[in-house]
Amino acid sequence: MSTAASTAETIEPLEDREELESVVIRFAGDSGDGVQVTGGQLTQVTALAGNDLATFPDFPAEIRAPAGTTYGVSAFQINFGARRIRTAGDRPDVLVAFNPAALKVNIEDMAGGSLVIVDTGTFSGRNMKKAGYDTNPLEDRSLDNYRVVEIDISKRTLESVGSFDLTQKQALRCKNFWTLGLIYWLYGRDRQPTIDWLNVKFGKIPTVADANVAAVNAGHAYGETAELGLEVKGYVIPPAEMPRGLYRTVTGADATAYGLVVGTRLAGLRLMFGSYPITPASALLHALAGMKEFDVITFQAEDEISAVCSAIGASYAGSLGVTSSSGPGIALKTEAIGLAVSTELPLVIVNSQRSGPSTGMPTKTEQSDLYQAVYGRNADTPVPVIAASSPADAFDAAIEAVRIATKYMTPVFLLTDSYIVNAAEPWLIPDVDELPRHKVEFRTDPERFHPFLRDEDTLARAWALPGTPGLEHRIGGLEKDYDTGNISYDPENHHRMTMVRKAKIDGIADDIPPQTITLGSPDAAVAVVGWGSTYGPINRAVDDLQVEGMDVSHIHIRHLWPLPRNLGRLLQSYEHVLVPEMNTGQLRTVLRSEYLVPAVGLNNISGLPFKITEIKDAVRELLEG
Amino acid sequence: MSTAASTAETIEPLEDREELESVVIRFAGDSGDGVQVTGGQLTQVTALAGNDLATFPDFPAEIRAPAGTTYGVSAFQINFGARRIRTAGDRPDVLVAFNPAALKVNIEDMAGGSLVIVDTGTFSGRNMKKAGYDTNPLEDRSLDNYRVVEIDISKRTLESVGSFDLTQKQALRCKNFWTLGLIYWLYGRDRQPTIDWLNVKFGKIPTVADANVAAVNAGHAYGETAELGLEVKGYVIPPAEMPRGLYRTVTGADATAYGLVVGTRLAGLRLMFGSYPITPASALLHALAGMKEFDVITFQAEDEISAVCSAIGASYAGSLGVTSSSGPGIALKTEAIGLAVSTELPLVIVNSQRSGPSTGMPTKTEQSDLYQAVYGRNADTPVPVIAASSPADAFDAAIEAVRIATKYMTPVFLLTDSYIVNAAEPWLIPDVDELPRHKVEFRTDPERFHPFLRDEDTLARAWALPGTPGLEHRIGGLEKDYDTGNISYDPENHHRMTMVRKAKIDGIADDIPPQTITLGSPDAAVAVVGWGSTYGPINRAVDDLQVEGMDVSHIHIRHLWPLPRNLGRLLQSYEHVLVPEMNTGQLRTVLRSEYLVPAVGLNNISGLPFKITEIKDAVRELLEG
Amino acid sequence: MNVEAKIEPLKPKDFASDQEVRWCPGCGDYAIIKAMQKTLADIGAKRESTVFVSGIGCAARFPYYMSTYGFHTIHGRAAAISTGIKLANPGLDIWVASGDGDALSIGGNHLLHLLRRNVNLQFLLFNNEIYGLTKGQYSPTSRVGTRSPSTPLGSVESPVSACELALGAGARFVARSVDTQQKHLPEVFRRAHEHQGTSFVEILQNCIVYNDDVFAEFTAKDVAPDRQIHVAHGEPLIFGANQDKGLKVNPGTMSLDVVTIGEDGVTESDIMVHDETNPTLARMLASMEPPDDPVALGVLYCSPTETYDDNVLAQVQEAKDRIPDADLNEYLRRGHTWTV
Amino acid sequence: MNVEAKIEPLKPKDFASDQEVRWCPGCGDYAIIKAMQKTLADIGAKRESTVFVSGIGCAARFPYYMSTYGFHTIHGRAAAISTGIKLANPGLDIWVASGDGDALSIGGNHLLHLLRRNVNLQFLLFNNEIYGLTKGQYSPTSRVGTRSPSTPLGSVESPVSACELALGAGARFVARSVDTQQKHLPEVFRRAHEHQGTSFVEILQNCIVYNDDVFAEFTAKDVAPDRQIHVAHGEPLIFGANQDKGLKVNPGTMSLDVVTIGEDGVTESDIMVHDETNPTLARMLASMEPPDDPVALGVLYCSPTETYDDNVLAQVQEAKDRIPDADLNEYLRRGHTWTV
Ligand SMILES: Cc1ncc(C[n+]2csc(CCOP(=O)(O)OP(=O)(O)O)c2C)c(N)n1
Ligand SMILES: Cc1ncc(C[n+]2csc(CCOP(=O)(O)OP(=O)(O)O)c2C)c(N)n1
Ligand code: SF4
Ligand code: SF4
Ligand SMILES: [Mg+2]
Ligand SMILES: [Mg+2]
Repeated sequence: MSTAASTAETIEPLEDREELESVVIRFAGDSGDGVQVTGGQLTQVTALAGNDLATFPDFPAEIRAPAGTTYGVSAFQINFGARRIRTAGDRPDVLVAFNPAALKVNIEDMAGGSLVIVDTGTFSGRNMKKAGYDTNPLEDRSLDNYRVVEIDISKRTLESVGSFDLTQKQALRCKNFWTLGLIYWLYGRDRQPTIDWLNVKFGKIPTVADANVAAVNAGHAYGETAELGLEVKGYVIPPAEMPRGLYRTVTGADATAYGLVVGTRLAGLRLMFGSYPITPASALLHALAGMKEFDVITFQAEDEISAVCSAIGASYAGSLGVTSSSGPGIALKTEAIGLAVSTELPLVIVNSQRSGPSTGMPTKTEQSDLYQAVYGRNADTPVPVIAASSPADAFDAAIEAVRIATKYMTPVFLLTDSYIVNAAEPWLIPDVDELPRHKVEFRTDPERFHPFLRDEDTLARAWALPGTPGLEHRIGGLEKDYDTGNISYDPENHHRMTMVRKAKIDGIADDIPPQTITLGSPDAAVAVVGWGSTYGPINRAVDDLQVEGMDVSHIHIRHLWPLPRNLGRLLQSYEHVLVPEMNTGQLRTVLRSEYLVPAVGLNNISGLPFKITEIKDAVRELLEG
Repeated sequence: MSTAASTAETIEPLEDREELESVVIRFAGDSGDGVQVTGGQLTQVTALAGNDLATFPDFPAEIRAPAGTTYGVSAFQINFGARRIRTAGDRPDVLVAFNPAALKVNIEDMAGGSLVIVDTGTFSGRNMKKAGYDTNPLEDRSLDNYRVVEIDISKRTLESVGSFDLTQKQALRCKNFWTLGLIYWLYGRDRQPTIDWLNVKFGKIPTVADANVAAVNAGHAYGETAELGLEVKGYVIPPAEMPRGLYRTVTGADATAYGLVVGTRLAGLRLMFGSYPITPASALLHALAGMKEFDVITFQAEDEISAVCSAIGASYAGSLGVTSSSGPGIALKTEAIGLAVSTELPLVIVNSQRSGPSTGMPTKTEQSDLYQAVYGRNADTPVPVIAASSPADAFDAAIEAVRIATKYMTPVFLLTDSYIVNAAEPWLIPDVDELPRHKVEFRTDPERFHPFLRDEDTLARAWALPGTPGLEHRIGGLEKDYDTGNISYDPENHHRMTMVRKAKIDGIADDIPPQTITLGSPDAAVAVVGWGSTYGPINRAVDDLQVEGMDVSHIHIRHLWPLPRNLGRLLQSYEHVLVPEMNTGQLRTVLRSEYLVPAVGLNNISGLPFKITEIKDAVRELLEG
Repeated sequence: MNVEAKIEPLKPKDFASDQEVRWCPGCGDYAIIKAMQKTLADIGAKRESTVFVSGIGCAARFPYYMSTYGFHTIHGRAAAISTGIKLANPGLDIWVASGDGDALSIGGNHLLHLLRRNVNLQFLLFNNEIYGLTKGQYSPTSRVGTRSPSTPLGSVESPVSACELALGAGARFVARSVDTQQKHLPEVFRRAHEHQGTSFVEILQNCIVYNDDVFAEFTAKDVAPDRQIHVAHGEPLIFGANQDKGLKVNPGTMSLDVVTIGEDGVTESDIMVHDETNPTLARMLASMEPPDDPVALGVLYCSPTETYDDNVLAQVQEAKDRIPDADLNEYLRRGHTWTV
Repeated sequence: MNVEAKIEPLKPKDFASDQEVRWCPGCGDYAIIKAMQKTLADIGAKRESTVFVSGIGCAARFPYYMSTYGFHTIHGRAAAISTGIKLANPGLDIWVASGDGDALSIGGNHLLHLLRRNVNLQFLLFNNEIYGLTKGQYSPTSRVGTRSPSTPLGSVESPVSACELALGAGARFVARSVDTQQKHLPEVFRRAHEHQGTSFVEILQNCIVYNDDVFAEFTAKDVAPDRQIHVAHGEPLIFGANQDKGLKVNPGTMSLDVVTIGEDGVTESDIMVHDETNPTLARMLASMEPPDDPVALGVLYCSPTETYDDNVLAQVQEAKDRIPDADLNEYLRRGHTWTV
């Protein structure tokens, strides 16, 4: 455990600085520039400073694209502030471009007047050509609209670490920490946590640790000594008001892993995770693979079919089987999910959605697998679907998925997406011992036992584990007799079984919270209805619009199947229902069919999260015609 | 080619017989009793007699269950008449039970007063016990409600073939033909076609042919000589009025095969069919495997994934790739279908639906894979969906699937079901040379070529074949640049490409016939809306209800995605929209979401086709409350 | 005082379930289940800790007819599902019952990885060289020229050899037997059960309906002794009605030649002695085909090594030992945290 | 009069597409594509009739960088898609580019059936013993103990041997080479291309980012001569810096022993001569591993037989010959028909 207190000597008087409510910073550079690490450090330090924040790492598609190419640019954006932060920000206030390609790719996202810090040391003719610049953008006045800060960061870095025994290449690798030092000065951040981190991280190569620390300090000093020129001054961003408690930052992948482990514990079960790597779902496999001390078994299967089947096998044997993938991999699992529906075994299927169809844009986000989750199987196979709405929310969503899977003996879909998986936000760490338990009771009594004996309330079948004397039984994918569990081809029985499987899932609607209005009232003119990672932009947009005096509410749906009992009535009370989705309108289809509400879509299929302004504009258009 | 004229000497004077408008006969016995062959012969002969007809073969789940067991009972039902026949009939007028198990399983489907012919020779104590009879049903008065005709068919058969050099076992195998002879007498059918068929079929073992012919004749004579007793007399069923032309009977599997071969010819392509066996889809593989002389390639793949992939590969190389399966196998294909959507290659995916979920009841029918076809993939991947409504209709539906797949460069789903695959009906054989062509033009011009160049009207991309000099190009599942076809991760481009893929499929709505009202008018109170094999029972039910004076129409949808442009307006004109489906309400979901019409479902998930009365009752309830 | 309940040893029939067996009369599967029930009685198996897992096919109906636990899953996936079962409860004794289509066609990949990983269970391949349940299409083990509903003019694919494939995939136990050999089969089952790791057993099974007598060329009574060789570890590879034929290594061509003892100066000492730990020998035995060579039956290969389940669980145990009583609350609070 | 256009022979660079190559700097894939472009020039390949097909992975990006036709499909399915391409147009010359995850993990089943069927194409396995594209998880060829993001404590699965698996599946051409061997690799490609049927080529490829130097124990300059043996049909199996080491058959154990010529009375005539048509020898060569044995490189096995595509198409041709000008109208009117 670290401490929230800051080391005294690294703090300077911030009183005179201008106060900002929030700021959005984007780092961009080659994969080799350490952009993601830089972002990660800024995130930690900012969190420790008590700001709310959201981040958006944007990876290039290539593993390690040749240096200087536009397609090799890696970016990391952070939005932090003194108020609640909902998204990583529409447009950065500050861009740090480590090379011409980074400038080229990111400059169009910058608003006029924003701050653009460039490392002039990389603006060689060759690099500019590689980035597709015919003329030097620093000279051709194309950046006149921005407040450009030109620093030869490369050179400054080399100078700052000159005293260490490093090759030029190694020395240049400290660029990102030099820049981070500068940013720390700019926003009055504490350097110490990063210095500590460097010392731990490079504990075995102290020269590297020391050099990076020196770079941080040099960058900071550069700002302090006002070398930036008068137009760039330091700011201060006071802490945000947040619920009290102990915080850490968490990515969606980690939060999902923690939620699955905690949820399984609360059920009194062991977690057996079967998966096959795929971007961006692999992060969950990696996280769980590192939690073996909690009795977690991770199985990297030969393919997605084996992955889901191993999870089904594990559930059959009394663990909780969990499997995970992204759209194309989930597609391969659908036959086996049908088996889990038919045999009524618990199973959690995590889908970290990404941009499709097919291979699509594997590193980009999208929420276009809702049809697949709700409808995407052969036969009548209803499956509960739950979506996480932010990185931290994935923890709760995962626990809920485990609860429903085990209580109702059913597969459950847990939907996240590439954005949620990789982004980070502050998380109020719960006390695991205080969370409500949902302990599983296995059947052990042979009296009148058969494997499809149902609980009267939940309609869940009895879970009897192999190894239990006296309960020996056979299950499988063939239709079963309602009264004995044996194979049955009886027509009426099949109808009855289909209906009871459906009733079981429909009945879960009574065991989930009624739909709340996330922001606003039930009698507003417009309901903006979202699910998943659009939470942030919708919430901020509705908040802003309400401030503007607009009659609009935000409804965010966690339980996508079955839907909350009150949702239909709720939606019918609005004049307009607007459904922003990063797909061509999948939730809209579900809502229209379930409630006959004339929901309209706002559809952005660009691989990027919604911008707040897009949603605001759409609502305005709806209201103003 | 056979002839429609009958051989003179086998016809007897039928003038005095009572005329029936239609009759439903069911044969039931052990798999070894030749029930399906018997049914097939009666179908042929009845068709030749000019009746309209529909059949329903019902196979046991087991390959060859032990003789005499109830689960080993195989059945074949035929409905034929002097009017248009829409279904195989709700309840048989005649049951032929070859053994106690057949009686046991089928008697509950019989209406009081119907004719039940039993082979008393099989009613041994052992057989009755196997069938689960504690007392002899022929003696315990439990059949008092029926007109039971007890004949020792076994013995009569043995007598009739006694002069041939056969073992007892072989001789008993002629039972079905003896019975067929009797049925021929009962309904005044011509024996000659069956005699001809036997002589061809057993050409190499003339003793068997002769014995079976003798059995047919003996059964016939048994009826003729009035050994049946006075209560059973012969009937006559005059020919039905049907459109003029040359007819044959056809099963759905055969009609699909013919339609695919013809459709591919009309496109000027070669057919490459990749599939993996599964009940009931295998029948299509078998049919096409026998059509090699038409340059058809069939590839029995190692699994469904390989099957669909081989078809995609074939389309890439310039054949039409077609793949086929049932629900569980289609599930495995969905990832690859996404590739075909992304690369915009033509592909026809035939789904012969069966009862699920999972293995379910593999030999039983259902139409529960509509969600899978319309929505069942990851990402935004719209795919046209077409359904055949009867065995013969599968021919036209298959041609239409090929036309759309090749014209729009897209995968197309063609839905049939277990009932359509196995059932037979008369088919007006078209002149293939008269059918409209939809010839494919491959791209050969290198000028300004790129692989995602689109036709302005159809939005289909250019189909350029490997082997063409100057058009060398690379395609794949990654997102492509709209203007060059190269890989692109550009956000706006992805949105544009997603939208153009959607627009292409949506646009097909302009190239399909507007929705017609199958029966009735647009201003009726109730529209009964169906798709697929519910055509028969809905049509007959609506027809009957109209005769009763009810205000009801039948709308049957062939193009399930995109839906016909006028469908929404059409449906909105009815007070009630009733959607009978052999699933829990999948078309209903689509219609509600697309048109916000308060469609209600009539859902029968028993593995059996709807009964006409079920639909009539539901309409009555809707109208009468 | 604890009185231990005296348990009667279970008999073969105690392993039969109450469900009516629904294979075709005369199907080879009946013989296999008989041998299995005998085996389980012989080895003193417990019903509650024995699990039969299968995919789809005639063979895959096996679990329904056993009074143990059973899971009839989906086509081709029994190996993957069993791996999950074993990882979740390594105490279970798992037998997989699979057909040639199930195991080698759709399920080929899972089988390959099961063998490579060496999960501790028994994998039984009921090879009838045909798809029984779907009514007779040719399978990956069908011989070239097989006429079937999907190959009316005869199949053109060269079949795969199940045992050679298993060895190529890294199997550590490979055996072969025949449905009707009711002494041999339980013995092979027993050996498979004894082996720690994946035991792969190919059972040549007659499908009386769709592929009757396909093995007759070496199983028919009159030819069997000359066309089968029963291998046993440490015993010379001798066969024949008169026990005068044997297999001899030809070092130049690296092949196993059939020789006759007493002819051309061949003596018993020239005959290769079976070494079930020798992978090269195993592959050569697996590849022998009639009529030129006898079909090799018995344990072709047995060379135990660590099992996957042991290793996976040992790693979990190590992690638990390294951090005893690992605390989730503590874990979640690791690294940078702050209090508001 | 026909004047044939005179076509300049294509050079290696003519086989490069206009797309920027996006592998990591230093990746072994660069060397492989170079060898391929040379090979295509050497064999006089035509761009328009050459097709590169791949699944997903770093290796699978290969088609984008070739100026021929190319199809970048989905993970693991290149073999199946290629089979469809070949059946639809047997005139195309197909090269499959696949990684160890693509070919042996998710795609294992298709590979197995491709080899068994013997479809006439070249299948190249870029074996870097890691999942490159998904950032470094262990693969089915990774050695036990591989630490990766999904196995932070080391992998516990025994790896599969690609060439042994291919042989077990019935491959008729199996070869192995190394990315950096720019003389050897084109030669192996040429042989693969020449072979009728599925040619399986394992290329040991260095992933500089996630598995750097994993083959160094036998590819590093100083050890290479003693830890590699380049096999050639008809040549004795000799290797070593001094060309004094060789492989000798031990008939008793049926193994290949490393011996030194001149020591213990070993002469060159004791050394086994490579016979690429001998499946037993091929399997033994394929299974050799350093440090005890040298790694065998070159064509380990080549024994052509009929190809699947030839047989399928011959059967179609036969059917067409039997019923010349088969008429669909006539076909539909066969059997019982009647006129209304
Ligand atoms: C996904 C899927 N594909 C296909 C099938 C159909 N199917 C069931 S069993 C079988 C093959 C049976 O052959 P085999 O495995 O050899 O077993 P056998 O019946 O011969 O014992 C097939 C193709 C299925 N049930 N599921
Ligand atoms: C269905 C599916 N599952 C998983 C993935 C993710 N994936 C892409 S490539 C790959 C493995 C790459 O390893 P390998 O085949 O060895 O190729 P390399 O990158 O090492 O060349 C994986 C798991 C995918 N694209 N599709
Ligand atoms: S079809 Fe063949 S394998 Fe299946 S039960 Fe019948 S005889 Fe046995
Ligand atoms: S990750 Fe490895 S295999 Fe992939 S491009 Fe980079 S070096 Fe090559
Ligand atoms: Mg079989
Ligand atoms: Mg790899």
